[in-house]
Amino acid sequence: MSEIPKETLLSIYETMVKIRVFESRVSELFAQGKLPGFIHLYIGEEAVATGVCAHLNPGDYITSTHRGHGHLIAKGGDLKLMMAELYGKRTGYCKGKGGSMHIADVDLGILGANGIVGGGPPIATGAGFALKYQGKDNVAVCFFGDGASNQGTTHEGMNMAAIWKLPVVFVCENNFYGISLSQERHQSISDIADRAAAYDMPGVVVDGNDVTAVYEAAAEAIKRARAGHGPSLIECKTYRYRGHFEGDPTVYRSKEELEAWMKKDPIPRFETNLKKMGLLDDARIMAIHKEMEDRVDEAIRFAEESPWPDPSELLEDIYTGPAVVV
Amino acid sequence: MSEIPKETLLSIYETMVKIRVFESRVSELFAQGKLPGFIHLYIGEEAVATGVCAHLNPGDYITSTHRGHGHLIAKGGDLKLMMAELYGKRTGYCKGKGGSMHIADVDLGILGANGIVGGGPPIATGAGFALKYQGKDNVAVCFFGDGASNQGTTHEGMNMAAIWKLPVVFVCENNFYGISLSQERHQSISDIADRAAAYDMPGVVVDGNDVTAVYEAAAEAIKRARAGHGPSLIECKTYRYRGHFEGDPTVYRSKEELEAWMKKDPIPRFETNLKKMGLLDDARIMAIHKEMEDRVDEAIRFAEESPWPDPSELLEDIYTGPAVVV
Amino acid sequence: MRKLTYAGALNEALRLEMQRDPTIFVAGEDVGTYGGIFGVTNGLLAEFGPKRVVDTPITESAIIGMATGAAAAGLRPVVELMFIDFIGVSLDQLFNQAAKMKYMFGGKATLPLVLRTECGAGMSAAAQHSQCLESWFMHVPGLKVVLPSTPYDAKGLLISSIRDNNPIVFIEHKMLYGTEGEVPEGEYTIPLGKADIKRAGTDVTVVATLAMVPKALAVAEELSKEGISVEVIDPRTLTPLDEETILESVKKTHRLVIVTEEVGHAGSSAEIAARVAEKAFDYLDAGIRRVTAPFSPVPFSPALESHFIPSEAKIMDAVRAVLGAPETA
Amino acid sequence: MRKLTYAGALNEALRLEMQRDPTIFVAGEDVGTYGGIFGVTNGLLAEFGPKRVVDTPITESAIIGMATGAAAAGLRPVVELMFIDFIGVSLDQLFNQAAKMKYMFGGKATLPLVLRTECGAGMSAAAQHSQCLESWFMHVPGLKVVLPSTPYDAKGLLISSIRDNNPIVFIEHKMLYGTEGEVPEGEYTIPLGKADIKRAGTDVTVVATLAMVPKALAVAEELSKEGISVEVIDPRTLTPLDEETILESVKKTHRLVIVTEEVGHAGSSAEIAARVAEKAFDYLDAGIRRVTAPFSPVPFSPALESHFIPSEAKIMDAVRAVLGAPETA
Ligand SMILES: Cc1ncc(C[n+]2csc(CCOP(=O)(O)OP(=O)(O)O)c2C)c(N)n1
Ligand SMILES: Cc1ncc(C[n+]2csc(CCOP(=O)(O)OP(=O)(O)O)c2C)c(N)n1
Ligand SMILES: [Mg+2]
Ligand SMILES: [Mg+2]
Repeated sequence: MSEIPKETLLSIYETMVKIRVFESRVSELFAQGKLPGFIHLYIGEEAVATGVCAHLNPGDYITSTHRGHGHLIAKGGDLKLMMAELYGKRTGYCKGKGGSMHIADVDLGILGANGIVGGGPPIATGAGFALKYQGKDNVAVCFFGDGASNQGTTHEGMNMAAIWKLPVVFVCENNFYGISLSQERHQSISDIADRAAAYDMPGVVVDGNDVTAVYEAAAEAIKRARAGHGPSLIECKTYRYRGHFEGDPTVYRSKEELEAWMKKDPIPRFETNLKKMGLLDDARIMAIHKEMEDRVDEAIRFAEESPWPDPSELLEDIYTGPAVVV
Repeated sequence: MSEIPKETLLSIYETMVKIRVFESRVSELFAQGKLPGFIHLYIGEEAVATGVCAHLNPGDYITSTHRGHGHLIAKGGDLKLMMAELYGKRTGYCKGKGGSMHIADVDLGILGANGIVGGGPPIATGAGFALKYQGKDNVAVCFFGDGASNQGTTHEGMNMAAIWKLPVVFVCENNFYGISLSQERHQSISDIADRAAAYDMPGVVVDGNDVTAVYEAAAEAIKRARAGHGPSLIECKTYRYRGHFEGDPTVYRSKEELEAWMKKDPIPRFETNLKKMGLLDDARIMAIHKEMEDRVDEAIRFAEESPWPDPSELLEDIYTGPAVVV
Repeated sequence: MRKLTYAGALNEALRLEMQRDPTIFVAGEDVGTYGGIFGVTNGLLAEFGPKRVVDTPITESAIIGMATGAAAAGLRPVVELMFIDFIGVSLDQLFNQAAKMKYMFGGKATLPLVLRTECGAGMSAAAQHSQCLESWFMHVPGLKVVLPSTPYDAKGLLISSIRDNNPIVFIEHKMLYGTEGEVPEGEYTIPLGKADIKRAGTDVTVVATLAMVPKALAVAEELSKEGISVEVIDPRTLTPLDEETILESVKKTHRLVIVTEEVGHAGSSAEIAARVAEKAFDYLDAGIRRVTAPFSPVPFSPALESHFIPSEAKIMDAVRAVLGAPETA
Repeated sequence: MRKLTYAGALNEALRLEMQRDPTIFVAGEDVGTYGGIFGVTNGLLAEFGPKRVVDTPITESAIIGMATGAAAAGLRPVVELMFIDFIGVSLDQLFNQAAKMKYMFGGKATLPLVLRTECGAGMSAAAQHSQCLESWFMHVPGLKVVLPSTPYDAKGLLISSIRDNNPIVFIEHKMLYGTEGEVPEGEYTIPLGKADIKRAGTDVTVVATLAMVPKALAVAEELSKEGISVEVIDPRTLTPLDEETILESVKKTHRLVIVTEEVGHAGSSAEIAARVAEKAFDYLDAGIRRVTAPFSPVPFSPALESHFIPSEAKIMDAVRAVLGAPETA
């Protein structure tokens, strides 16, 4: 941690707070009935996206999941465009056509949240293929869950990335549940990182609530990928505080389990460290929180004031080039 | 090997010869234009099916592959019904509707050859599920290739069998090629058995051209499955002498490679051992070969004399119960 | 009579059948502890235990393939595909394995397997959680395709499907789960392959499925005030398709409108139109109209989704059009 | 003019396009060393090297998903699905990812991706290697569906498909690979969405695709001897579907027969029939006939397969039937 530049540490902290504030407000907005559709929140898992994406630049790609807001924000996504999309407004990232599960910003290298569990690994592999083909030293990062680790597409993507030594970093966010099914009920191993051996790639387990640990593991894997040495698998053990989606009664887990994890909250933990290092004090913390609240307020205002998409837009954006009318 | 009963050893030998003779004749018949469709031959790999199926009874299930004749014969399939099916005759196993890639005998526990690479693992898992549900001590054996080991369905089937401790034995026939792609080009590991660790199941590598080694590894895995301790993975390293299918020019491999493997032919190897043990002599060997030739001759005669399916049968056997006319 | 929701009726069908036959088991993602994302399997785990109510990993190929193997080996699986949209990761096990096994094996396999799934737009669930894909399954010989529109039909058709000895795709509609209707207690079956005339009429035939049935009925009610008599037919199964009932109706009304929520291009509506255009052509007095979703992925925003889903106004216009009236939209 | 086989024409299209644009690459099972199971990619590895001609593992989801990611990141993948029947293990990456990405992302993605595949019966390849599944892809907004019936069309349509900026399913027919026809040297394109009138006629319109086109032409030739003038139209693309050309023809001939090798139920033939039954109803003098495979998995035995595939005799009968003649079969 001592080797991480101070600005990076601060920016990591800010990003985690940004995600937390954004998501907390989204949760409220959903409860108020302002946001349509399904919303899957990342609260509690912020260290993963933040620690990984701190290494990325716009030429690098990520593929995300149904639980994508954190990845998008960490990769530089615009809060206003995100919030407007959650509202279903025409000013949103996807003009209201995608919603929470499909937010993307291809210019920023964000190849989309994804509504299909295991949808991302083959696509990230393809982005990595293109980067290698183009002779770039960029990487593609694939976020996926413990549940997704069983999906056949994940296996296929890792195998392909491994044989061609593609610059792909597979980041498994093991939050111990796929909806209601706990990890011990959906797979017979406890460390998903062990599956890296099936592809002869490095696999490491990281405390996903320790952002510097994530940052360091990602540094290694990304360096390796940029150098042309192929993919890696990083398993980050973490936990989601909210239900699978907003509205989930979470009958499948105990209050005690949740509380135990909340004690390991990645944000206060990192805060404490930064304070010890003299990089943060209470005033600065308050200021950062305030700033993020303001930015999210602004995003909400932007979204609420934005127009709905016009029905005439329904049939736009399906094809590149002339519309295909049927 | 010393612990294997003599009758079993002899029956294993006979089965290997039976497969070899059957397949060699099929190859000739194909070259003569007598057999329609695709034919994938098992010649060179006989020790795998034979060593495994020697442990099975009709209450046990197998799922097979496109390269299925060996599995079917080893599991007790009827040569006449098989040959008639290869000819496309109505007396065949599938009334001429299935052909080489779909021969099945559900009563014998043969859930079919399969035209889809990776088609079998989920089905074998289901058969294992049923056996456990029904409280039986039978097992389901899933044969699949090195190429199929990369397919997502294989990963999913193994994961599911592992978590529920189903009585399934996964037998990977690593013949080092999936059509033209060599193993080192389709996966970055050399021992597929290593992938068992991804499901916390035992995984062993066996010389697939040594039928007693296969027999012994299968004994262990099947015992474990019957006892309710869950699935295993056995990787058998072997080689196919013929092209991927009959007619394949095999531009992707060298004559030297083939010749080196032919020196390790499972049948003469086993023959030598049985001779040393005094269980076989040249006269008996000749007699067994003669018997198998006769049986295959008889099967060919049966097939050739059998009638073609009648066009009226085209629309039968699609549904159980009343036909669904559309 | 007692009323139940569509979800409740399905739940009751599952319970009754599982009580009757111990070889029936239910499996799928979150069907146990959670009781099903839409609550259809609620309470089954408590009543039947984890052997028969099985939470699976998120591996749809393994789920359907497992059901196929289990059915071939003597059980009667009722497995859930959480959203029909997920079929893309698992279609092979259904269409190349389960559906064709009997035929490929020369008749010597029986696959009593129900794949319950759920379709449709209306929840702003966006492009990967809102599709109607029934026509894909229709196109597969060996499968039956069932799609109930009422709680009564849901229960009777599910019981019939579970008792059928073929692989069946049983398609529910997410916006119907909460709808209520009269449902008899105890078991009853509805033959697969028998359409239901939801409302008799003489001037126009409207064939509708799933969530379009209540809309078609509302339009029929509205038009009856103008003296227009609309016959509304719900095929209830697409394979087998009860073409007789549809043809009889068209022979009487001479006019046909087909209403489905799916994208029209190569949809089930096309098949129904094609059948009538071949077999009742001489009785038709007007071209056949289809009212379907436009050729677009399902949009997220309610502002767009409401225009994606066929509306009563569009159905009304189509009915007027086949009656020769000028359209409004 | 110089003659080429259908496979040779496709091969030439790939070569010319790869020479022109270095962002084009070819990937798939056995496309490199082997040159493609049906020889279509023969010689490409030698000419363009392993970077651009990529043999893949047997993981179709990864193949299509890789192409999707690579296309989104700026390349132009042309990937091969060895048999269309294998789509079941990989459909999600095509229909939920590639096809919908642009729309879901609000227009901000371009996916120039060609999925070449091969379909059809006639080789006794049985139920899992002989299907025609074009209607599944038609039903997916965001995809274009191309299916050439001649060497000339194969080359021109493949070049157009590679240059198109959308995900395209390019469906070849295995029994056409060896057929010969005139093919110009050098590059030329054929617009996607333009049907071709393969033979002009005035009495009946026959719409046919893929391997049914030569059969329809043979029937047209035969009937011309009796003074019956058959117009044969090959749509060449099903999405976009050139309904104008078909409607114009029907307005002239007043009679329509549709011939496809796929199973009829919910097939592409249904869509074409439905369009005409809606939009040219007043011009039709007879019910619309479809000639398709029966509702069955594809059987293995040549003795059955030959009855599964629509025959010239059946086409002939259907044409006579719409002309009002009694049928023979
Ligand atoms: C193919 C597919 N199957 C099932 C679902 C439904 N679903 C959405 S998220 C989810 C759980 C995913 O678990 P995990 O990968 O661990 O991610 P987490 O939600 O825990 O972040 C499921 C089952 C889906 N969207 N796609
Ligand atoms: C899903 C699918 N993809 C591709 C094929 C074409 N194919 C048939 S066999 C085969 C090679 C299989 O290799 P492997 O699993 O090693 O078995 P082997 O042929 O070596 O016995 C391929 C690619 C197929 N039948 N199914
Ligand atoms: Mg999880
Ligand atoms: Mg192999």
